[in-house]
Amino acid sequence: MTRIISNEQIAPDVFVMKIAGSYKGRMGQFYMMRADDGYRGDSYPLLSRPLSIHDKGDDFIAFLYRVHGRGTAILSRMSAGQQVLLEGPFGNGFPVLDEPGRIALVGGGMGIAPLLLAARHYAQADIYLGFSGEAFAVESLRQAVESAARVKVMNSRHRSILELLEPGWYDTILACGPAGMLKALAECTAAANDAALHDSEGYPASTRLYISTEKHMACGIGACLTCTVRTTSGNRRTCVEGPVFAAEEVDWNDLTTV
Amino acid sequence: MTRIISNEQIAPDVFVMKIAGSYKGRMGQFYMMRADDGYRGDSYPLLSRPLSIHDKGDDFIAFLYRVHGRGTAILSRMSAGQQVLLEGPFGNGFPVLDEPGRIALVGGGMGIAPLLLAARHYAQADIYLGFSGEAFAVESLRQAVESAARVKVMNSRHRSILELLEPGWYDTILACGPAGMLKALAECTAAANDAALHDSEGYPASTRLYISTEKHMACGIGACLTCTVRTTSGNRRTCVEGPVFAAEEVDWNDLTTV
Amino acid sequence: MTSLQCNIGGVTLRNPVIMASGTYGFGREYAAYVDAGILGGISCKGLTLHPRSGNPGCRIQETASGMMNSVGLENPGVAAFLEQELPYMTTLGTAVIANLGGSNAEEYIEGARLLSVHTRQQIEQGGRGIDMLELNISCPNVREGGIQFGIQTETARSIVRQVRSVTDLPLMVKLSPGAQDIVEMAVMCEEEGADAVSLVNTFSAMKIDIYRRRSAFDNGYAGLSGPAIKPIALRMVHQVARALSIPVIGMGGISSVEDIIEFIMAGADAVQVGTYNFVNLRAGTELVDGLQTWMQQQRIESLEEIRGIIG
Amino acid sequence: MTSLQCNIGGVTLRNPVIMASGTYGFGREYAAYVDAGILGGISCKGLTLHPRSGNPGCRIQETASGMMNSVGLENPGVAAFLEQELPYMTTLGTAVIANLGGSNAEEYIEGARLLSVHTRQQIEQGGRGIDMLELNISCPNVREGGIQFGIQTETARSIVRQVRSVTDLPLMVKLSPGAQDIVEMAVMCEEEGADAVSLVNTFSAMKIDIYRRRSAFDNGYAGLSGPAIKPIALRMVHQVARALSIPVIGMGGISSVEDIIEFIMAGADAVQVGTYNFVNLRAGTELVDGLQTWMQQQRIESLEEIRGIIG
Ligand SMILES: Cc1cc2nc3c(=O)[nH]c(=O)nc-3n(C[C@H](O)[C@H](O)[C@H](O)COP(=O)(O)OP(=O)(O)OC[C@H]3O[C@@H](n4cnc5c(N)ncnc54)[C@H](O)[C@@H]3O)c2cc1C
Ligand SMILES: Cc1cc2nc3c(=O)[nH]c(=O)nc-3n(C[C@H](O)[C@H](O)[C@H](O)COP(=O)(O)OP(=O)(O)OC[C@H]3O[C@@H](n4cnc5c(N)ncnc54)[C@H](O)[C@@H]3O)c2cc1C
Ligand SMILES: Cc1cc2nc3c(=O)[nH]c(=O)nc-3n(C[C@H](O)[C@H](O)[C@H](O)COP(=O)(O)O)c2cc1C
Ligand SMILES: Cc1cc2nc3c(=O)[nH]c(=O)nc-3n(C[C@H](O)[C@H](O)[C@H](O)COP(=O)(O)O)c2cc1C
Ligand code: FES
Ligand code: FES
Repeated sequence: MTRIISNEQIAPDVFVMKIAGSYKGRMGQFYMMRADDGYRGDSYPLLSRPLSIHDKGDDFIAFLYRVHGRGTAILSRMSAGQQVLLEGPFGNGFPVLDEPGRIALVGGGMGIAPLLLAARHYAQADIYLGFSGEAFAVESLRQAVESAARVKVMNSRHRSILELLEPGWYDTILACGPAGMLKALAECTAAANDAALHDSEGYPASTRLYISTEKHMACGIGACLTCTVRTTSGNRRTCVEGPVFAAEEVDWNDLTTV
Repeated sequence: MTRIISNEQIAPDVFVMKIAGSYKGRMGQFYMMRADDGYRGDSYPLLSRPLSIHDKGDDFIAFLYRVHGRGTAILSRMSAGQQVLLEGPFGNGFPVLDEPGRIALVGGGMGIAPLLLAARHYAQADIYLGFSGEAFAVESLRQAVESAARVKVMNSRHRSILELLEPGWYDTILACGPAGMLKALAECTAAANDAALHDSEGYPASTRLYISTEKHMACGIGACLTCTVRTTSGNRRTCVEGPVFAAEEVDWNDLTTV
Repeated sequence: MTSLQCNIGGVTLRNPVIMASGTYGFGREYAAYVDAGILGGISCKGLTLHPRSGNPGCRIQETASGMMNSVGLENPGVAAFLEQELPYMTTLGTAVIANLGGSNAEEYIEGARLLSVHTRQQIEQGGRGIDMLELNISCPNVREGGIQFGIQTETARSIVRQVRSVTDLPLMVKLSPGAQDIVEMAVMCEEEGADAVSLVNTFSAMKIDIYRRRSAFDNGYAGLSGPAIKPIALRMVHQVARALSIPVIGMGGISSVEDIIEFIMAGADAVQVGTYNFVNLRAGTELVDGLQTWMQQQRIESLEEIRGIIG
Repeated sequence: MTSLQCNIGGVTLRNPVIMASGTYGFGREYAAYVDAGILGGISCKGLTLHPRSGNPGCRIQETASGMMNSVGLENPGVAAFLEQELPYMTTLGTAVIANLGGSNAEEYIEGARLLSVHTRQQIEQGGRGIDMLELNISCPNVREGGIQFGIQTETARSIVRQVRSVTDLPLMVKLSPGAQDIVEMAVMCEEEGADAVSLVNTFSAMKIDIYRRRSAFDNGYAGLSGPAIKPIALRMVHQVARALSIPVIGMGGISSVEDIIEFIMAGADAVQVGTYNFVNLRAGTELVDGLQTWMQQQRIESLEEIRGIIG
């Protein structure tokens, strides 16, 4: 059921793991995964790691991940035929909007992972991808949207993808990436919403920004309350009510502790 | 340095792992081994496992092991090219006797592991091998001694290899196997030494029995004192002064706790 | 016929496998993975009289064979529990244990009183309330007033005594491994009329983020649980079980049937499973089925045959 | 220039990495793996006045990220140590710490006296004796007389006081994590004139062989060490370091440079490494070199810059 088909390195420290089987899940949802060595409880890691669904077909599911610490390092050393433990899909995922209007998908670094499914769903979207090092996984996104020209990529240690993006131009923005980037994006978007801009011709009445957030997790199903984030409507569990939140809801101080 | 060349299953739960490199060690000595996943301290297992040297050449060393618990199960799943951590050789090994006289090597089950090197050294030895299930690794022992006929094998759940062996006939016996078998052998040998037998024609004046013992270990080098066995001359460390002891020295009550 | 039944303070449990407080929510989230009806019981997320939003910042870190949490008793409060969660829990077909925390004596007493009154009313109306109260005198993540009730026997005594006086629910007191003398603490609970004790709660522990030069948790210390603590928890359960005549519910790192058997042989009447639920969402099913199978294989007909056999 | 030097009770250590008692023998066995001259110090196998043959039966079991031992203070006794082991140890070029246990007050006092007298004589003759005394009031594997000195502050006080009065060696007291109040215990040591405290010793723990239906150890309980206990040990070191003005030597599960830094940031002046020596026979070299490298990478010139920076 959870046999690895392939586990390829596509950039320094970045891997795509493909797993055989028919799996559920929408854009922005995630699975909890770890290597399965047949023992539980006192092997490392104890807890599974949350990974967004990157790609999905009738007979496979794929995860795009960066080697961050030991858990992901162990995953990166696995090879075809070995087993992983996989539970999911979990979380709310990106919103399915009937009328998204003009829409942008914004990804920073590994934040690209959940955007492939989002690009398939919102094929009319403009896509902005920022990398501090080598770019990766861009080609499949180009193929997912109506026109490859809609995909803008910046890879630079010193500049930000946000330089290319005018948030106020869009009705809807879906974003995933480092907390710092998300926060900057939220500030620009809020500024645009405040400004008279939206009365200008061609601009939408307001911009709605949805961000996919990260919090350390234990259960993944909403039981342990270790993944909560403070929002304007109280604590919300990243694994159930998240990981996607409307940007104006979240308390950024509580997010950036990840 | 510690790359696995091969790791083959040769009987139910029994494996031979061959490791590349030129290694030191004599018959009856052992190495401490565990899988090397690049992390130490909080992966399972924490401690290396003692394994006797089974075979050795200019460019390899081999271990014959049974899957006993989790540590050995992890070893059994490893494959060519992977790395193990290996420290050794440790322990005293079987005695190198100038005049062993008539000599027998006795192995019970996994106790066969250290006997291959012993058979090469004492090529004139008679060899007695007992298995409660399927026999294994017998062929290489046959090749090691002067005449394959000298190797007697019994595989039976109900009978013991000791039935085929008359301890008093030998000047020297080297044995390795389950504590119960070793104890029974020690009793027969002691009885033979007590009996008038040794005055009979053709029989040696006395029989010396050396046994290879097992104790749980931590350091393998004599520092932790977790592997001591009570002997007639006080506590002895199985990893340094052992694992081979003269049978009459050891306190059997302290041994059978393994 | 193998029987796994056990009796804690007058409540008969189907089997000794109880899901530990704080790791099983109010039973809803695991519904897709485990049929709660097979469980011995569920101890709900720790309640306090008033709602609490818990601790800010990072709430979890993995450690060597363990995890640290600093949830800080986030919960909707006793009233919301009774209204929104308990009705669901009583449908699950398993013993419902209300875990109650507090930051001062009044909170404990009023919380216990509300839970008891509600249950009495429900039963009078032919309904069901909670089956047992688990008094958590040991949460290491709540520090209001700087009091930690679970440390000193005499401080804890007054809480246990007062709670006992306001409830006739079966009362189980949950002990902290940080108690100065855990045996004395347990004996005190028996003296004060508790029906059972449960142990251990998490160990107060620390993790430092050396690059940010601060504790990994805003709160400083956090609670350690999981396989790492099992050997210590087992020793404590053994010590306490030998000193008490009321039932002892053991926990700390249980992750297998063999672990459960160890606790029972050490003298536990039942066990609780915490962290392992996160490791294996189907832990409940695996452990209950596995326990049944193990007993049959070992030809043990009742847990009484092995309970406390380690002298 | 990065300096790793530290000063404990008047003794200057090359660096804060000390090999923990009971895990490094008398320094002989690791000679093939680690040049002892690079170490901060070695605390020798726990000594008692009279030789001890230690506990029978199984002495070690592995646990989740830890190990339990029940060696039971096997050692040749103080006199044999002075004659056969110390002369070798003083040639190693590292600080020699004599770890002293005992099963009653007299044993401690007489042991301490012998060690002090010998050292004084050696120094008078231009030689070297031991550099420091580590008083182990906490060995969980010795139960003669049923006394465990490391539990209650006032019981321990009399031992510390009496030992202090018979020795002018730098005196470090090794604390048990089982102390009823480890901070109070540490403060007592400072009050009684100890030059340093070290903590923690192993945790009293249990493992049951469920098939043989007995404790895995003849002695019942045994001492837990290794990575599993690190988060608890670190918390205790942090608590103690904040309460004391004498140096604190931290230990418990240290297995990496990062672990050492955590203990130092928690307030430790030096650390001890125990179980990790078994995991990695070259632990000493790896950790000392690694610490040096880490400090350089982080541009930290002295441990003072980071010691105790976690408030
Ligand atoms: C909903 C969600 C979706 C994610 N999707 C992806 C993805 O598609 N691709 C990808 O590369 N990464 C993703 N991440 C981040 C990924 O989970 C972490 O990088 C990973 O858990 C690190 O584990 P580790 O053992 O390698 O690192 P370590 O730092 O050794 O992990 C130690 C602990 O910290 C936790 N942790 C550390 N960093 C994070 C983090 N950023 N988020 C959550 N937990 C963390 C781990 O889960 C573990 O419990 C996602 C995180 C969340 C919450
Ligand atoms: C000197 C010596 C030489 C050995 N040579 C061989 C050999 O050549 N082939 C072989 O198959 N086995 C050999 N053994 C036994 C082997 O070390 C154990 O089977 C192995 O350690 C079990 O580890 P595990 O993790 O699979 O089992 P587990 O039972 O899960 O191990 C748990 C702990 O118990 C210890 N342990 C369990 N059984 C033994 C045992 N019998 N001896 C020592 N420690 C034990 C382990 O080392 C570990 O610390 C030898 C033992 C010793 C002492
Ligand atoms: C995330 C988390 C939350 C917890 N919350 C509570 C709680 O609210 N009340 C309580 O009494 N114990 C709580 N505990 C402690 C557990 O119930 C249990 O005592 C402890 O985790 C040890 O068991 P384990 O090792 O099986 O997890 C919590 C534990 C965890 C891991
Ligand atoms: C096998 C073994 C023997 C020990 N013997 C002693 C001893 O004789 N005296 C002592 O003070 N501590 C002794 N200890 C405790 C260690 O010195 C140390 O305090 C403890 O193991 C925690 O550190 P660690 O987790 O790094 O091992 C022993 C520990 C082990 C594992
Ligand atoms: S991870 Fe457990 S509630 Fe979200
Ligand atoms: S294994 Fe440490 S002394 Fe033998």
